[in-house]
Amino acid sequence: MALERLFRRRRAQGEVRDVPELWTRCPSCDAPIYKKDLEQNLYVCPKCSHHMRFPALRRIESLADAGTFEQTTRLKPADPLEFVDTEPYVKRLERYQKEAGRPDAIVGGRCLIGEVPSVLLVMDAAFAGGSMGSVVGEEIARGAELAAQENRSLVIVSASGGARMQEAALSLMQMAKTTLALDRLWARRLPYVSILTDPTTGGVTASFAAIADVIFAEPGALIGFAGPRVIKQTIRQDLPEGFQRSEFLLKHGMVDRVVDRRKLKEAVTRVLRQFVGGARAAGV
Amino acid sequence: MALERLFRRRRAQGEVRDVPELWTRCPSCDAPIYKKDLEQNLYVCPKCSHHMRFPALRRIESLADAGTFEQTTRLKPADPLEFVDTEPYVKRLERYQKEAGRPDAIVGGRCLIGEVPSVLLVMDAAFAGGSMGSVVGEEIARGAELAAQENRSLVIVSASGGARMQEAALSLMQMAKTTLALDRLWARRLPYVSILTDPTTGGVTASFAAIADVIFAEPGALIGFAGPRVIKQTIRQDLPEGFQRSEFLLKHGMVDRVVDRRKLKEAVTRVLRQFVGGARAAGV
Amino acid sequence: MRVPLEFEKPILELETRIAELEKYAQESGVGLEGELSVLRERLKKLQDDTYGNLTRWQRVQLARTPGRPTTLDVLGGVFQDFFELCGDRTFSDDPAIVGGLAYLEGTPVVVCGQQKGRDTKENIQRNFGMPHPEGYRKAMRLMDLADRFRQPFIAFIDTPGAYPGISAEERGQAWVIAQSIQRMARLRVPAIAVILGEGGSGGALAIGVGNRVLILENAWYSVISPESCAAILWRDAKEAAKAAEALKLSAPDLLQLGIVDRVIPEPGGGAHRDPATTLANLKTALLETLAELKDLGPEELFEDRYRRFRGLGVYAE
Amino acid sequence: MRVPLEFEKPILELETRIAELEKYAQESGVGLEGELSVLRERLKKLQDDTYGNLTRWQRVQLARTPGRPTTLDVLGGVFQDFFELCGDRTFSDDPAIVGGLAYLEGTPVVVCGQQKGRDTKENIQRNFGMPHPEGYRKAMRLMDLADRFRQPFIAFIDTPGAYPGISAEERGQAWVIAQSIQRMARLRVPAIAVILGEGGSGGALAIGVGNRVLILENAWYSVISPESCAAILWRDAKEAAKAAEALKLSAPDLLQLGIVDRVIPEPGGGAHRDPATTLANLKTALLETLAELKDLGPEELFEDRYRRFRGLGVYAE
Ligand SMILES: [Zn+2]
Ligand SMILES: [Zn+2]
Repeated sequence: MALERLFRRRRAQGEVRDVPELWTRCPSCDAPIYKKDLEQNLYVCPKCSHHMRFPALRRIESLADAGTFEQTTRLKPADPLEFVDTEPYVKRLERYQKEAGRPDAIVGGRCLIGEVPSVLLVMDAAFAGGSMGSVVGEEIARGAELAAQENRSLVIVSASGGARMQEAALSLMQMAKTTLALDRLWARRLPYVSILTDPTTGGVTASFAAIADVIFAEPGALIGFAGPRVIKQTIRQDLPEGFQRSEFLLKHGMVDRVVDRRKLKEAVTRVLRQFVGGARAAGV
Repeated sequence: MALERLFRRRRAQGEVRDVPELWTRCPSCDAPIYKKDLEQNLYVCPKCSHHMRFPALRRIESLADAGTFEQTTRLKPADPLEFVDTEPYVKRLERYQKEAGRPDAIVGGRCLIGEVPSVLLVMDAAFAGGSMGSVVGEEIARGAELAAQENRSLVIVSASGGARMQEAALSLMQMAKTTLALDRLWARRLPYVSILTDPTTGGVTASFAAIADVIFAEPGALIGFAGPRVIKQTIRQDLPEGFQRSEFLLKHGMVDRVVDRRKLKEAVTRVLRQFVGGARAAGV
Repeated sequence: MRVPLEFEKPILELETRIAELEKYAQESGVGLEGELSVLRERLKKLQDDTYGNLTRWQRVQLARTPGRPTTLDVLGGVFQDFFELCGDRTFSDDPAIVGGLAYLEGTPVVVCGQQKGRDTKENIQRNFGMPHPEGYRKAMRLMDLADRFRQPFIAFIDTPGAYPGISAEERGQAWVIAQSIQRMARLRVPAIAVILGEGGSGGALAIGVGNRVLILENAWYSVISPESCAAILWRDAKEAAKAAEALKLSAPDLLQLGIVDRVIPEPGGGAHRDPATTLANLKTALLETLAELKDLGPEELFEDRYRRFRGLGVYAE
Repeated sequence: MRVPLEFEKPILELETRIAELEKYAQESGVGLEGELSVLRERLKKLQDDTYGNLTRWQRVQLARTPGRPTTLDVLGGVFQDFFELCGDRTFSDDPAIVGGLAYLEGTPVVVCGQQKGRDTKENIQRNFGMPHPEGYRKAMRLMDLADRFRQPFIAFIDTPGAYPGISAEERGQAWVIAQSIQRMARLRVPAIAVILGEGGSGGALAIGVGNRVLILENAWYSVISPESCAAILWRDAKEAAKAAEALKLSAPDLLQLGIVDRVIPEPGGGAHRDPATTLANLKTALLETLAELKDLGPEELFEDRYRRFRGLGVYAE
């Protein structure tokens, strides 16, 4: 690659900072990547296919048919427990909201996916680690109910460290609430595809994310119930290589396929079209 | 035991045959047992509780309330394939029938069990190893349908080496037929208790015997899909101690309880009464 | 003898002193009634002060106290003729969850719950009440039976959490918890969950989707244990007391939040000081709760449960 | 090159001789038409004699011949857009059973089947088409999807049998086969089973509970393999040919017994000699069978399947 050579030469000459603003490095293979290339490649390293965190709105763009997305999520978090740890929850919320540019860890709405009317919900790990409190739970329940009402498929992209501590037992209850709401889809025979991305753990995995008709995982994503640190503490030994990664889950029968982000829309479309009984996917 | 001493002394003196007709030996602990005692003890060794083969009619007596059993099984085997191996199937059948004193490897009918109206079917390992051909399959299907029609519980005691080779694919089909017939019970919310005794393997385990509401196994019974010899041939190594025995199955979650034959009626009654909604078992 | 909790010590010491004095008075015939009545009054005040003002962290400690009734104690003491059923028909029988058939004052019910050991040996055998996936599959089998035979399903929660280990992850701990939540939500029979001691996160909720959720007075129920929460938010597990306060994980908190429907009173000092009274209170609560549900049909029960959990959560539009 | 079966050898030799002669005639310009036409006639007669009078044991050998279409060959060659789904959501993904979504001439269907390896390496990876319990659980998941979305379920059978090993027994091989039979019986959508090659006992039947059961002309389906049967009844596995005769395990036998509903013709010499024609015949049979079932409602499909299997068996009253 000419660009890479250039980059290397300039770096050798000490002309530029190690990672100039237009450039970044792949955390996996350390290859320098031109940021625009990375964006165009859906935040997948063009060298080693390492999947980096994917901004939620870009995720929506990558799955929804162009121009069809119409946001329905709109709830804002409250602080029902007046939770304070080293800092009040409300302060943290303000910071998260500023950083992530949204009220809570989820965004989604109506759209077409491969021409199939759908509700698409995307968790945002950039907001409090994508943790699930009342807002995430309620938006997912509403999303499922909206899909049921309007005869739409449901697609949820998970990225979450689990339930949100600052809403304590209320967060826990979101596991039940979201799972129950999926029943409304079942009753209408509408498909639900769950997409697990890095990381999906705790109460999110152990509720709506794990009981879909079809489950896809992005390559190399950390997926599980307990976090690796907790497990290490419990068993007091190192975890095996690849433990709790997508490929491990595939081997253990927990997900249907590990799908490269760049093929995800094709895969989701394939499944939705089949289940809504539509004609054979004519090449997305 | 005075009797045992007597027995030992007489044997030492060479006065009697090793096993006099009134006596037998426990194949497990080798204790001499007075045959009448053994019968009264439901063919369980009074010394070591080893469960020996239990004649089918004695089994019925041990489970059905006294005087309530009314036989419904009555079918006779045919020879649809005109099967001949080293000997024609029809010849074998004649011999089995003479030996076992019944037309095929099953006997059963209506009865009360702990006052609960039931259909009780008992496989007879003394007839062709308790193998399942068309007669066994049909009697089980009819038994299930009879129970459904008359609002009875169903209790099946299995003892079988599997499907009967001499009816080939027709035997195989009995696995489907018996399993399907159980659906009639399900539709009426009638309980079905399966009792696994030594041996229960092959097509019997892999059909009606394994999908009951509650499964009991007698202690030490050989229970599995493939026979131990076949498995040994496949893996070319010895099988672990206790493999495919009732206690192994309990550990692996396949049966609800391992129940001593002398407690079996109590256990079956307990379960049937609960499921037919009856009052608390008032000591059987 | 169990080791007393820190805040119990003054009370236990005073109790011992009174008992000794009583014994001395009786044996010596010396009249000590005046002194004794002062001490008894002091004890009463101390008890009221302590037990009437338990901190959340103190309750968590009570919830973990040895001698507190476990699921099997409840199944033996509140129900009649408990008949255990074992196995998940898939992989193994998990001793950390027990269940089976029982009668509650003549009503046939299906029961299950996490089971902690009552001594160290049993605790190891029962994995400290932390179920593996097969335990939840056993629970689901029992739910199937309850549905099939139209009998109420009653679950008892007492777990620090689902087991966080390699074996459990390999066999889909998250998956089976989700399935169990869904299965319980779909029951067409009355479902009651009772938090007996510890209600640790998803591993507790997996059998907690009742039409009604009851809790013993000193039990806790939370998305995370106080220690783990402290380790993450305060970066120090020793701040568990602070975390317990912040998490509002006590029975009165949960009742206020609508997460539980009823608090079952424990005798002074906690359930372990008088298990019989605790079980009697529990029985009353169960009977009354079952009676509340008895007129609902199968679909109504499902919808009632749906609405109950659908409504939980606090947010701004 | 695969090793030819004993009874194929004279035919293959003659074919080689004809080909050589044709080549020589062409290259040398020598007119050998007279001799060639005699040889071609002899070949035709030899083929007719051999393939028109295959013994049951010869068919068993054909059913096991490398190059015969496997489940994945069918999914790729008969259906469009096969999309594989993996896993049992419980323990693992079993490569001995494959399945997923597909279209059959535009009709969305759910498919699955046992998969043998097409070479030694793949055979080891796929355990020679002998499923573990997790394979059948995957099949059941696919049945759930078929039911849920009201799409026909089509299963392809090609297995010497369910795996007879310790791991399979530990995880309830018998239990899962029974469950799979029951699950498939309960489908409320059209279900078709096709025996492609080997239909070995319960491991085959587990996905064989179709409204219609089809079989390729040289496939076999039996309660036991000829070798195992011979080992038991003749005390000598080498008597497999006799056992095959006695077991009446060939497609025409099974059709006569009502165990299969339709025999799908294979091209002369067996499916491996012309997979394309075999797949074309299979496709025609599937389309016609689906058309037969298309007017039945969910409950009618269930009852149709019930009656089909309920009626199998021969006995005297
Ligand atoms: Zn890279
Ligand atoms: Zn003995």
